[in-house]
Amino acid sequence: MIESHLPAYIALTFVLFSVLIPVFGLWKRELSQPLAVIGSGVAAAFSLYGFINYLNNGAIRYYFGGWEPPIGIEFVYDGLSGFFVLVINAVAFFVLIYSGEPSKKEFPGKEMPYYALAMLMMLGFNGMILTGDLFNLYVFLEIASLSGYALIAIGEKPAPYAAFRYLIIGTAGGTLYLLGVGFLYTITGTLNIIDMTAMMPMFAESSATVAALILMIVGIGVKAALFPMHGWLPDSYTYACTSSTALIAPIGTKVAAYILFRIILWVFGIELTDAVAPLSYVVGVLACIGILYGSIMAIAQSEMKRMLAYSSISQIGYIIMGLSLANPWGFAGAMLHVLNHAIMKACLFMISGNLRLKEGHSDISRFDDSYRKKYPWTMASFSVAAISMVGLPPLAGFFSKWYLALGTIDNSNWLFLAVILISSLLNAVYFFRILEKVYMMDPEKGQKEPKDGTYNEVKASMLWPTTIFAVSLIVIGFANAVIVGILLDIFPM
Amino acid sequence: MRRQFDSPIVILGSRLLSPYIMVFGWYVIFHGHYSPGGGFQGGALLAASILLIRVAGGRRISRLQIQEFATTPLAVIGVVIYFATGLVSMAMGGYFLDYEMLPIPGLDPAWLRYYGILIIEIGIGLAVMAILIMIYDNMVRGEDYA
Amino acid sequence: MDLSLVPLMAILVSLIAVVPIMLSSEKPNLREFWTILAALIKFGLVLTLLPGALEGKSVELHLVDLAPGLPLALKADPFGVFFAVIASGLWIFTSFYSIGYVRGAGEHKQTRYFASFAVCLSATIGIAFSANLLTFILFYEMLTVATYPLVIHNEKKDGIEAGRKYLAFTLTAGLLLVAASALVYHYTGTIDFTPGGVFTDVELPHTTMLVIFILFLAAVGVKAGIMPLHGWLPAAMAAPTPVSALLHAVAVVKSGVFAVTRVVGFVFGVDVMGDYGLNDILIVLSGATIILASLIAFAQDNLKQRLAYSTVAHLSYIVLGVALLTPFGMQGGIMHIAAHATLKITLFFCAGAIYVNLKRKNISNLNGIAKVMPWTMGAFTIGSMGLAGIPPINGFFSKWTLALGSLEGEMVIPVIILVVSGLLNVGYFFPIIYRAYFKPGEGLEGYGEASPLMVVPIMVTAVLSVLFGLFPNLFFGLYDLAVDVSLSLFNTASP
Amino acid sequence: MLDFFTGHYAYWFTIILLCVGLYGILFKKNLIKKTIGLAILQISVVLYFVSIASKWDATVPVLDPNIPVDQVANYLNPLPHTLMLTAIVVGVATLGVAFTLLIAIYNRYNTLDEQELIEKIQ
Amino acid sequence: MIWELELVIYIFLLISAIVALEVKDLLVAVVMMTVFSFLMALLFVAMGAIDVGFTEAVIGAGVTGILFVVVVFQTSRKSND
Amino acid sequence: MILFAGVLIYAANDLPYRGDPDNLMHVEKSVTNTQVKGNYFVQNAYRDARTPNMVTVVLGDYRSIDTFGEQVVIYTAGLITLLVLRRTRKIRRALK
Repeated sequence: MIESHLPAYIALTFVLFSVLIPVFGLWKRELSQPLAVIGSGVAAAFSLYGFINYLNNGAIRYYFGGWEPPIGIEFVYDGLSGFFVLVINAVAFFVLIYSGEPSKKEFPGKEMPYYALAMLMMLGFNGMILTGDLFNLYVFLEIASLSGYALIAIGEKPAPYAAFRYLIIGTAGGTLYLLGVGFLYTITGTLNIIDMTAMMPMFAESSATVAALILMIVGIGVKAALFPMHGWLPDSYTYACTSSTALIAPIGTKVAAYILFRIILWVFGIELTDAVAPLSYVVGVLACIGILYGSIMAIAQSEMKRMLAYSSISQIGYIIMGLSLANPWGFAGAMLHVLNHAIMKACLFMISGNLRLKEGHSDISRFDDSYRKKYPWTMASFSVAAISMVGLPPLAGFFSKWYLALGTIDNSNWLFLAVILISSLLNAVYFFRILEKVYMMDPEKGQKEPKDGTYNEVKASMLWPTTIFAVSLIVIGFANAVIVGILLDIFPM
Repeated sequence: MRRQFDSPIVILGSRLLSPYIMVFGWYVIFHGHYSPGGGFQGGALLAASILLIRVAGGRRISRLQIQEFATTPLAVIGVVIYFATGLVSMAMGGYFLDYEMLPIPGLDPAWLRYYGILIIEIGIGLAVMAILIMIYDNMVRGEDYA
Repeated sequence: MDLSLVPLMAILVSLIAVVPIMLSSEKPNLREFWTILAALIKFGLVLTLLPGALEGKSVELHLVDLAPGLPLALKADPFGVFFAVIASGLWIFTSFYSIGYVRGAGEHKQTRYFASFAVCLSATIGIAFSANLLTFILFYEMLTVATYPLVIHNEKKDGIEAGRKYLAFTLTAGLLLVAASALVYHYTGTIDFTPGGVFTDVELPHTTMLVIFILFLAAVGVKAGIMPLHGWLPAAMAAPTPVSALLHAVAVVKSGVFAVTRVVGFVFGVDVMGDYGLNDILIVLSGATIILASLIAFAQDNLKQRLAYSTVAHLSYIVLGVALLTPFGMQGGIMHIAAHATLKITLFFCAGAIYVNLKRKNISNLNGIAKVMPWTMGAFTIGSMGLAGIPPINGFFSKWTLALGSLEGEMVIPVIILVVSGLLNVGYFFPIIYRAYFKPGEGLEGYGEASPLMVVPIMVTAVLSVLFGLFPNLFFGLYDLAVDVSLSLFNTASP
Repeated sequence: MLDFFTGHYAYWFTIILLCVGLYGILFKKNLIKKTIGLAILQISVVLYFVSIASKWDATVPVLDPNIPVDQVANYLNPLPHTLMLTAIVVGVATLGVAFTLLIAIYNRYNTLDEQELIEKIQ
Repeated sequence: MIWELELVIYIFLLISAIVALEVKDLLVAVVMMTVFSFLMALLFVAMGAIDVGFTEAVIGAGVTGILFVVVVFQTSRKSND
Repeated sequence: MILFAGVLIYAANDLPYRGDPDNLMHVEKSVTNTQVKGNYFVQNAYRDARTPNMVTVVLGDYRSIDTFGEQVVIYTAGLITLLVLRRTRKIRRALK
């Protein structure tokens, strides 16, 4: 019984809690954050159960209102969506636990709408992933985007402007996506993804299909911060408050990447995508440029959050590159990187939040070696996450790059392989720079002894999520064979 | 906006117009089955009728109508009506928002659907009205950024 | 007794030792006790593998899958055991010496120093026992990261510069290794180390083969210090001397040449190398490195720098031996791993002792110090004679075998290179000895021999190298092992 | 030719409107102007959907007992209309959020001009 | 569907859109925006989408118009372009 | 932008004639022989929900989750104004 309703339960949990939080929050503000934690925890539990259930029993299709598609709207819980739902809900759960402390400082008195919106954003993301209807996807996309804009608008002084720019670009992207859906609907007469997949081969040559594909890629690419459309990301992530960034950065772009996967690999299929123009290759090249651009810009930054934001642009490139490779290894690498990057980025942004809370800034040039004494666990987590970002074994980050490299070789795509290697080096540059600052004395100041710092670690509710993420990176590194085994089964071809 | 307009004609005109718009709003919600209209349009009309007074009369008069603090609960109630309809049908063994499963005795499925749609339209109408007023109120008040 | 867990335990011992070392950071004696205990246990564990290795057997252990079909696998084959014995054996001496050194030099952050050292050793043993390229990469990168804190240990400007340089070189190398491994996996479907190579069943175009080989060469060549890629090694001499001694004479660079051997013998296979003419590249590069590095060594006044360039030259001996693709050449190369390890560690120990005792780094300041530090300088003499290839010290033996190998391959130029570089070795070492013994010293009053904690390890390693020279098979049958390894490579390659 | 024109002119106008909206978003410096451009863009997409829903000689999608439903060509396609109801409301919500942010920006920087804003932030 | 009527409305739509974007007084721009919405609603009705037209008239022209005006009153009325 | 217009015009040339009842979204069965939504809605809306206004039926019943999402979007917008702009009196006092 519960199995057949699972897709709905996951999404509806968030609706329920987004309603409960105002109800209780108007009465007692302090309850908002625990409620949000409970909500995402329940959803994470559902998605974990659902994924196990998927492995045993296969996919679930849930018909809303009892109307079978293509008449009604369905939620599809298959391997890909199950995997993504599990990743984002688990990450969100920990980030929401984390956000309790910083929220008291960053937006006092606004907990109620904040957490209600966080729940709504998760609803949007889950809905986008689960839905089997292209227009329904748009609706959820807007829910997620709108709440995302709002969460970003909370933060430093320029935050609303960053959010406004994101809103303009993001809504334009969403509108283009809608136009693409319109084209597809015009020529196929259906909105259901499964239905459309079956029809697609007959319309592959039509110019409207190609245009629809381009529009959708552009529209979703805005959300995914694919290279030329990434302009909104650095400012937004930098000025937004810690809890928002930690919540949006690991999840938002991934979900957009999911849609690209769904559209390009499932609805169109790679042959049809490339039938008229080599679109997947173009996307891959854009991803490559994005990887290099993001890495180089990250090196130039002195603000840790901004650096991480640029690094996000680069890391998204890996995922999209795996998509454009369109072979099993590339797919597995991209999927694994979704998981890894979600965890790494959440961990790193949480660390920058820890530093902001305690030090009041996260400016790399002001880091010194007393941090190691003051925040031993935070810094240990940072080391793990950073080394994983660089891609050194046995941490998780290495393996996604390994599979991506295998994928590029399978396609004999030496350009992409070179990009992966070069960007790993660039990653090393900007992460080891921080490690050097934190773990060593500054030679230029002529300092003889390490600055003494007393133990000043953040509270447990902030520390635990950070360290759990760091540990899970190691665990994933050793367990990735299992994960990849599952992922290879999901691959559609 | 914040203060009352100086001209009495404006406020008088809006006070005259407002009830009719409101009635029309309710009509649109309930008559959505037969003619164009429904929850959104009706809710927007209801909101318009109240906003009209607010625009003309300023904040002082707005207290006489729906007060600012009441909008959030109203919006929640609107969402809950819709959500609960879905949950009830789910609890009765159907899919989410499967109106055939609503526990109203003595009606065949088609009429159940009819009433199901009506219920959610009311929910939508309430929520839209409350939220549009909420947006207006908050925007007029402005932000008190430190 | 089931030996299959021993390789894992040997790796983990020093890794686990990090925890007590970190915990007892306030009590130096306890901390160093842990280090030495770990070193002894590790050496013991490695020794238990030795009998099996002498019989030519390997111990295999499959742990978790790192990727589908690619397990984290350990395999203690004769070659691995050979390397592990040297590395772990010399760690014991280095531990004692380190204690003397860091206390004598008053180094800071000693806990980090010992902890990193332990991790490095784990990684080195891991490299020795890796059964496939993925496991190898894992430990290779681990070694890179663990060595970094040691290189930048002094935290002065030059140290940090050196650290950056080191990271730049080694991380690039690691990435190229990843790329190369991925290519091999793509073309052959396996990346296990197989005696005779994995390419036996696959026909590849010459260019592809060349690309893969060059990738490998660039990857492992960095740590092996082959000439255009050696830049980090002299820079890394900013590290404390025991680090230079063990890591930059034994662990890291020897992992490099070990990797070269693995790649040549176990990935490509001797036959494939010969068929595609890949070894020519190696011979040319290593020959050039030997001569050039020896010449550059002349120009160095800093003692450690001179030793570093000497290291670069001698590493290429090993590479040269491997590249000859003859049984004797291979054997000589492998033997030179052991020979150079003991000799160079002695020399670095001496340099460190001089530095700690007299605070002198430059060769031009070493006038007359033999009168103050007779034991140290005696050991130094033995070491430099060995490197120059003067019998009966072990350097001679391996060079002799190398020469035999090149003659066996009907190549004359390598022999000439060997002779010339021997002369160059004499040229750059003997001035030091001459200064130390025969020039009158200044300002040496009041100085005596270094602390026994340092002198004893120096003497032990010096004596060891002499004994190795006289009786190559005396300790642990290392000579037999080398012969076994080289023969196994050639036997399986020609079925 | 006329056939082609009557079949496609609605698309062309929609495309022009879309371009006007995009022009507003990309090249206007005032943030309110940008918002107006956004609204134009959104409504143009709505227009596209509505125009594809139409059929020649068909009536509105409200049941008329005199017109039989089994002849589909008699009624307009209701699905795009429904979708666009949703899209319009989504557009209004977006605009609401945009206005909110605009007020917040003006409160902090006292300007809505993009150039001045960027100068003030740096 | 009368395509001549549609054509006329289309042209007016274009004019109002361009004016809304180009005029310097934001209040005028907002009013033109409302006119645009209203014409759009008219066009929808002309195309037979009475529901959409109604909604556009109420929401697009009505509520959005009010909100636009509020924003212009709350912020500045002048625009540089 | 010119690129964008180009893509759209390129697409528009291949779109079916507007208003043609034979378009794929209006006909009875799709190319893969599945039910076409628009057609089904016209034919069965009254039978299923006793409501003459087909748009309302599609909105409220067949695609009710869309409408629910739409309501949630509006709800989101309301909460956003609350989050970005409003501070309750209690908080303002506490901040002073």
